[in-house]
Amino acid sequence: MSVTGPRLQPVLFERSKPGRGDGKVPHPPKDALDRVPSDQLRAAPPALPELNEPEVVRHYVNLSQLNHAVDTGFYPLGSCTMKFNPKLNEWAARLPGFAGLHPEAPDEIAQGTLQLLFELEAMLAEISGMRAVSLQPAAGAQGELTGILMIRAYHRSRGDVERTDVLVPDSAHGTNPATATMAGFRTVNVPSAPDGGVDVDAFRAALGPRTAAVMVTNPSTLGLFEPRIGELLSAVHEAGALAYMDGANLNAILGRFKPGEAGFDVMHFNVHKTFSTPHGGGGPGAGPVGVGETLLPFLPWPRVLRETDGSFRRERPGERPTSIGRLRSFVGNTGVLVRAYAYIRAHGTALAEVTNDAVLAANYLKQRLAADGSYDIPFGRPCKHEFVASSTSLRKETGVRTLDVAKRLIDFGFHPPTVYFPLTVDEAMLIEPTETESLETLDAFAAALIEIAAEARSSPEIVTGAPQTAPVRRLDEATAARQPDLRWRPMTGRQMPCPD
Amino acid sequence: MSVTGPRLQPVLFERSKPGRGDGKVPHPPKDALDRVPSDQLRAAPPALPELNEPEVVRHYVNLSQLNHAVDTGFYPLGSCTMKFNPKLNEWAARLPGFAGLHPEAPDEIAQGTLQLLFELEAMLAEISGMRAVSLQPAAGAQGELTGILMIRAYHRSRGDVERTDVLVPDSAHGTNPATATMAGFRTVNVPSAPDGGVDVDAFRAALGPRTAAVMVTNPSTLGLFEPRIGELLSAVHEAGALAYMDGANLNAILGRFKPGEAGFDVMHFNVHKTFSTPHGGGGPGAGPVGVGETLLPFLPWPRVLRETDGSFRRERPGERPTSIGRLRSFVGNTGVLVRAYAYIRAHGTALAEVTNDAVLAANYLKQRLAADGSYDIPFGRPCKHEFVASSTSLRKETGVRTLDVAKRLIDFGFHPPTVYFPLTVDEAMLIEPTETESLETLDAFAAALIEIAAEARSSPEIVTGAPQTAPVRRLDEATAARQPDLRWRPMTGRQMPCPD
Amino acid sequence: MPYGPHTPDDRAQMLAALGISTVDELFADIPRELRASPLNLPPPEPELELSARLSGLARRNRVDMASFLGAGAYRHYTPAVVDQLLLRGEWYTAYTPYQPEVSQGTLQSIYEYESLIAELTGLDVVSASHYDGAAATAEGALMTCRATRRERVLVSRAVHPDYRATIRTYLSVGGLVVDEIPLVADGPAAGTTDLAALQHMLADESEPVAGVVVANPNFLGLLEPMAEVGRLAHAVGALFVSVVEPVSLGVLLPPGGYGADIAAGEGQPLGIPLQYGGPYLGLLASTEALVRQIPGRLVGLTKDLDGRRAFVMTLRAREQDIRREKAASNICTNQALLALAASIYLAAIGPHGLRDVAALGAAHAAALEDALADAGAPRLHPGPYLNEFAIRVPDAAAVHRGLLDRDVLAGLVLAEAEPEDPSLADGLLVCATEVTTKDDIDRFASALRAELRKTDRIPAVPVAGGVAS
Amino acid sequence: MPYGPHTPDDRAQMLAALGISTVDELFADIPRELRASPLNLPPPEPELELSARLSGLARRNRVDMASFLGAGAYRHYTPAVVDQLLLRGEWYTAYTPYQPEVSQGTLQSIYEYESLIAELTGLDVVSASHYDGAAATAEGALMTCRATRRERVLVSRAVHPDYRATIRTYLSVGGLVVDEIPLVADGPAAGTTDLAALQHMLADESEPVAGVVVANPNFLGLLEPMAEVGRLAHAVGALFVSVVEPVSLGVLLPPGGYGADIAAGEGQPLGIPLQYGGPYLGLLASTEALVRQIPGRLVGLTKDLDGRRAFVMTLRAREQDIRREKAASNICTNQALLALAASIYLAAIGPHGLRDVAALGAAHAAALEDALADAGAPRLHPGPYLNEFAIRVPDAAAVHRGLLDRDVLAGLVLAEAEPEDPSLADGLLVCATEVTTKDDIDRFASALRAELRKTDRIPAVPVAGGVAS
Ligand SMILES: Cc1ncc(COP(=O)(O)O)c(C=O)c1O
Ligand SMILES: Cc1ncc(COP(=O)(O)O)c(C=O)c1O
Repeated sequence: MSVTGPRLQPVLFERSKPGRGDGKVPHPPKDALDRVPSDQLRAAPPALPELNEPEVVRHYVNLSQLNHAVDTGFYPLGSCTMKFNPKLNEWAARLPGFAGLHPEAPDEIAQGTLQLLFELEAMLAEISGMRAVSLQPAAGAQGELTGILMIRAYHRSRGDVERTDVLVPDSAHGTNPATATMAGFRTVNVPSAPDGGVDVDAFRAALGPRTAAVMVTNPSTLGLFEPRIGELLSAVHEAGALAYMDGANLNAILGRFKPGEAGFDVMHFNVHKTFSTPHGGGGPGAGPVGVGETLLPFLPWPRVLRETDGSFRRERPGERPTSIGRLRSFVGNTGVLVRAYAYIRAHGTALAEVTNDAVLAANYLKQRLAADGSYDIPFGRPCKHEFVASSTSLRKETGVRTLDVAKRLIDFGFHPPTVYFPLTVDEAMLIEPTETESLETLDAFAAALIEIAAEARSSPEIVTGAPQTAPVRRLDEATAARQPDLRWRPMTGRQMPCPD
Repeated sequence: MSVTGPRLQPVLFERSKPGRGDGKVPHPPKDALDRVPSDQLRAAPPALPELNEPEVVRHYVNLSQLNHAVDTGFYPLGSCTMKFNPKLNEWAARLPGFAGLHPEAPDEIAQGTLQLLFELEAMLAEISGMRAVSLQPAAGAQGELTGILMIRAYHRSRGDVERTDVLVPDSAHGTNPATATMAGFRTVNVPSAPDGGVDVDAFRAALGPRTAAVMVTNPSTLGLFEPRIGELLSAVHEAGALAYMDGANLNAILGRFKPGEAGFDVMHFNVHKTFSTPHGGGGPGAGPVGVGETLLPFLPWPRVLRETDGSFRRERPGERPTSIGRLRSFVGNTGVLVRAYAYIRAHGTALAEVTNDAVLAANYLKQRLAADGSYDIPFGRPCKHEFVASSTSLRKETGVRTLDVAKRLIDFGFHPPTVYFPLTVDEAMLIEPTETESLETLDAFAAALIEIAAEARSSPEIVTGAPQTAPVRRLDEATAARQPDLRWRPMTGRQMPCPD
Repeated sequence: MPYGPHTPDDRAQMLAALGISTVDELFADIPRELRASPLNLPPPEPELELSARLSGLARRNRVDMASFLGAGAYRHYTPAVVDQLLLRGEWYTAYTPYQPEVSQGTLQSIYEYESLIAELTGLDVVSASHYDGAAATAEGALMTCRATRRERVLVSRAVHPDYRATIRTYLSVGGLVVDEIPLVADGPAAGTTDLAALQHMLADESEPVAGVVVANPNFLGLLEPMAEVGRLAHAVGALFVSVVEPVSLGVLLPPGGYGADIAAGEGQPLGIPLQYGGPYLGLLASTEALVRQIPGRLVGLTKDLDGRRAFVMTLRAREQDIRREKAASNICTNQALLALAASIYLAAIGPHGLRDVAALGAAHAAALEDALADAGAPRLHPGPYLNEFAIRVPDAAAVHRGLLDRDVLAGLVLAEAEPEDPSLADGLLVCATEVTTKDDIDRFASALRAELRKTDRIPAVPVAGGVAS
Repeated sequence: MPYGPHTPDDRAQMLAALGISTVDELFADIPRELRASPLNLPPPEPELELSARLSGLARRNRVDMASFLGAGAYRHYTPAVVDQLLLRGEWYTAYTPYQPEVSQGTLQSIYEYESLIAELTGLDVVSASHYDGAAATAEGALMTCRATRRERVLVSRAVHPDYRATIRTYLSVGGLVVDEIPLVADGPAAGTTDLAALQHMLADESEPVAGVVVANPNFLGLLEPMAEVGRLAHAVGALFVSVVEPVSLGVLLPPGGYGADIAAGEGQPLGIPLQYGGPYLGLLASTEALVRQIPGRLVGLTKDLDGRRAFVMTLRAREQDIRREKAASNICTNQALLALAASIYLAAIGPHGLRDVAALGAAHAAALEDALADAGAPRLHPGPYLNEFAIRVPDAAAVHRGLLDRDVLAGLVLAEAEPEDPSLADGLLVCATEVTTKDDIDRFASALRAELRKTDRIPAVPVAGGVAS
């Protein structure tokens, strides 16, 4: 295989040459390791690549340019809320006072960060209508696990140990059922009604004394607000179960709907979506969890508390025995939370306008596509922050699939939307423009999609052969999975020394 | 005209929309300008573009990707010493203590910067063998002006007012004669001998009682050390003139030749070349000037001085009446000098190895081309940090010119060398690899040049039609100069209200 | 709107296209009685003022002390190049590389990360990445249960207490059992995992063990007999999870070198700022045999239609977006940017640099040991360590507080971290790294001397003085 | 070698290709007797230690005071986006865009800079760029001589003293004459350029004037009668050079609006850090008629072979590398990166933002004036100003020093900057900008009150108190 084209790069190991790279740290004294038993020591340093700084820089600068990112163009990846990441926030997180603080620093020298976390908790509680918030979970999925574990602890605390089921509508995000499993529950899938909302009859049928919780992604992965949410919540609570709201799509309802006020018992936030902290090519994020009164005792520790003298402190180990414990080390992904705090304070009450603009942009884009008619729009009613389009008709007519449309968008300079997700819609494209994209961009994207449909009719091979302008063309994913090559050197092929 | 291709960008003004952009600074009170007479005020804000931060980011991120830079690839621009710019230095210059210091800050609160500048002066003096250094000049050309003004002041101080000429070898950098003119001198050009050194006879003939100074670029713009430098210096001094060394090419002689020791009276440094401070797409730089004993009294003010108690201070206005005065405001391009200081301390005594590696790389590359024979190598003797190649024979044979070769290098992923410079060599390419390029890169570049020569023979249209892979193809420079379009809106075309 | 582009005209144009007069109509589907009360938040804050607020908060933290605090998160020198490359928007404003054609930068960087950590751990399969060391270790423990179809995991008490708590949280729910292996109480091996107890626990056939989790260096800084632990685990068909600190792997034997099946740990020391606990980087690596059990992202090498080398996410049928309730884990967003930071760090510092970092830490720790012993605080355990160790200080919490006032952050008060272990009641856990200076050590030693003098805190049994190097 | 890639093997390979055994042979052309003595420099310093040294030096500077110091360099809030975009290596590790095909980023950014500054100044041709405000002003003065073929330039004494010194240096050498226009001594126009004197100087037909250089706001912060100056200059065929502060142009009439032929000034306030004086940005703009006289880089719009819009350096026959001794200036390396910074700043802050910055500075300055007058230090001049003004303080230098100890940087001691002007002997030049806070002003006022009380420094004539807003 060849690395072809001036843009692709050799891997770090190919750039290595023994003897290169120096000048970063002083050399240790010869006897530095004399106190360490020799049978604990490596014979030779690990076989890492040896490069000098100029090569490192070129490598990563050139690699970075192979990425499409929010900073380079429109990125309407549905469900992911690829909004702009303010540069102030990057600056703030790097302030030495924040970046250099050790997670076990005694509270008295950590007052700045503790105050920030305390205020952030309060603001998230206000935004969600929840009673209290834990900032510990490292991402949305961990927030979900936290929430479900609290629900479990709640039922147990009441001696209610027979609740083994978690109801999950089929329009829920994949992490919801995966979380239920991880927490030791059985997932019961609930189908959607034709309007995209939960099928209330099916829901009631599934609900019962074995139901521990229901997990509702709201707005759902279809971009739709759950219209019968009041009915569902009442039913859940009547059945003695608790209601979890997957709040990853909160960007759609800021200032319009507070889950806590509406009756949800627990929810998580995705600060890397709603509050604009960077997605980092796959992470990091942070997934704070908000709870109502019921689940308050079970929040993970340590929480951040304010003393009567106005100072802040972390909860001490064992201080709150009802806690479900910890999900990870230390307090949380503080560096991410600093960014979220900055974003929330930059907007303050104007967070409601963020939602207005995000929802307006999504509906406008949906309307532009609906008016054209090349793509199916399965749900006609107003969407929230995102909407589903589908290439079902286009495919029937031309053979061109959603995957092809997506790849062709790359040639137009756009990142494709999320495709084949949600799983419940055939040939789905989940399109989320966010509030930080200009009208010009929305128009250009709609025009591109419409032009691609025209191409599909006139010269489908252009679409199925796309992309042509990207650094690489379509990949052989099958071989990658069949014969995984997951590291630069050949796998050592060592076998597991135990039964599988 | 169209902005074609996904990589080219609209101009800022095309992205503007009234009403966009806010949130950076608070709004002033309504009466903020009430104390300012209304005839001093604009009726409306200037017609600057209105953008929001996301658009600003995309604009500049995408624009930046249209540049070839040292951080993206090899940049063998002769005479410019495009070496790697260490990232530590960028970090250092941004430390709040350095970046936030006001240029008129009283000395007692500026001790850190003053110490750095003082130490840097001392290190530059050591490197150059000069007696003292002024850090004031903002770039090499301003350093030259400083030097020539000091020479002028020196002659005047001796009542010697008849010296109107400055001798400049034809292999000198263009700034040398331009400086002489600017300083009110007549430039007398001195031809080179066949070996690339100065023609001593011609030099002696030009030298006389009217000679104020000679300006020698050493190594010259041909990349050659001036072999008869001792002879020249003696002649100059015998004639009562002073010797200026253009030290922009100091990278070639660190630890090998100290101009001050050899007898030069004055020189400038180009810290953006020798000491790795970034070239910034055209600047900034800094051009400190070193002097021997003779010119010491004339250095520009303010210098940085050390008091007996070890503290540092700036010279006070008028403290040294022999000074030629100032060349600019404040102390100098301190932010650039911080980077130079960091670079020099990172290397210390190893600066000599920088030169060894730079000169070795240049000679190796020259040898690779000489061995192939496709390009002429006008000067066979060892070069210093750079060398001249020429396409004269290639052009005769194939019609392909140096310009074409240069453009074709772009398709190979390299920045072209400096072309048609120095002016004294036909179809010149001035190639300077620097010490921070790997052997692999040098080999790949030599191979590319050789392959281009082969293409010139087999299919010259590929070469003359290059580049093909760059964001744009060759430009219409003639129209640009004939009908200058120098700003986004049409020129107002206002005429000069006075005789020309 | 600080970052929004829409002018009133833009909004009007969009509303017109939708045939509605206010954006409120788009929210008509929210049941009236469930609509939100007004947002009680502060007004929007312009950047000028917000930046001042943020600097003000940051300044309220004190990060300028002579610090000897490690305990799972370590101060290291990060070359300036790391953050400058990381700050490129192309990295941090992208997301999961679902579309490989426009994500080769991220994908190749992940593949390289996998390769680098594979070299460092001596294991073949590296997941990129997990939330932090604790969550990665818990995932590693879960892997042992899935792979062996057993339900009991043994965890050394010398694994970081937060990790043990996390393992309990992750495992307890599925009815899995977590038992702690005690530590040797005294003698030369005091403070390390009790191998005899481990052997005894493993022998219980009624509750077969899926995995054994031991850290090296352990929470107390001590080096563990890892090879022996591995042998004992494998002898009964259990898997061996090694919890590692990656900088130490510059000089210590890698997990693959002593038979570990899984390595887990905290990647923070590889160029990631302390930032009060995160975002950090959960390292998780395994043998090739466990490739289908490992949770999290995997990137593999493949080629494109034209035969160009290219990278792509692979073996995705383990992930939640495809398998939903049957996924290997619910992990979705991971710590990719931190994996990138670690890769850039390793590329910048190189294998010899990493060795030097580890060895300098050891050298500084040795000097620290000598200085503190001389000042009256000898080590608590006799066994070998790399760059972190516990010292015995009477009234440790009070002395620690006293030292704070003298601008010394004297490590971790062990009684607060491990309140149930009486042997640690007088302990401070202190560490040195390559950034520890002689001045810092001197300041600590002399401040400690002063603190100990303050009351009659000098231990009854005089310690051997004068051994300072 | 900290940044070099060559291994000993690489060097050996290169030497072998050259057929030599040591690199010394490549330096044989340096005459033996002229070879350098050994480099007496410190040893190479690893990044870890060097970074500590640099932080240590930076910390020795005090940049945390309540500062009222302007005098040609101004503290402003720079949105975070500016430096993060500037830190992209594609910008700062490139150089002069000689090869436009691979430099469109830099070229377009320069064209945009020209356009932005043209809007701000109301002039058509903008050179990108000059070293700083002083050098740009000197180049502007030289332009007037070239354009008019006259040899005398009049410079107001209320132009920044460093600029005046620089003009003297640049012009004196070619036998050009620089005369200073005195200031009005008292009355409502005190501290501004004396128009009567100017008229008188212009009238001297034996020494015809090429250009008149006046600053607005002037060095003392006062607003000048620019339109009148322009009329007087043009009446005798002289050109008018206006020295501007670019942020003020967010609210003040632009030079093009009052007939200036040339605008020059310091671009630092446009998002460039103070950094002890540089690198800054020399602004230089002119009418279209002077396009062939303007020194420095010009970028124009054109198209490529395929008709794509593109940018290129143009009118290069003014530059030294082509014209050598006949060039318009010797300038080569300029301040392109700072021009980029200024462009990003303007793009980020926008026209309304710039107006707000200027207006906030004015509002804060008004509050400062009132607070200082109340504390016993009234203004020195009665005329209008924007955001900088002089106050009268007995024993100004001593008070200034005393205030430093109270963490107040009380502007500039005018007697030190302008020792020859007795009217400024008791003056402090103070300024406020959008970053000046009410706290800062309160601190200054109360510290000043205390300082004045210390001795009997309170001026004999009591000042009008109680007018603070
Ligand atoms: C609706 C929804 N729920 C949950 C998640 C999981 O969050 P995270 O990726 O932060 O673990 C996501 C994000 O992918 C999501 O979009
Ligand atoms: C040999 C030589 N002399 C002088 C100069 C002028 O220096 P600067 O561009 O810093 O003004 C240069 C750089 O272009 C140069 O290469």
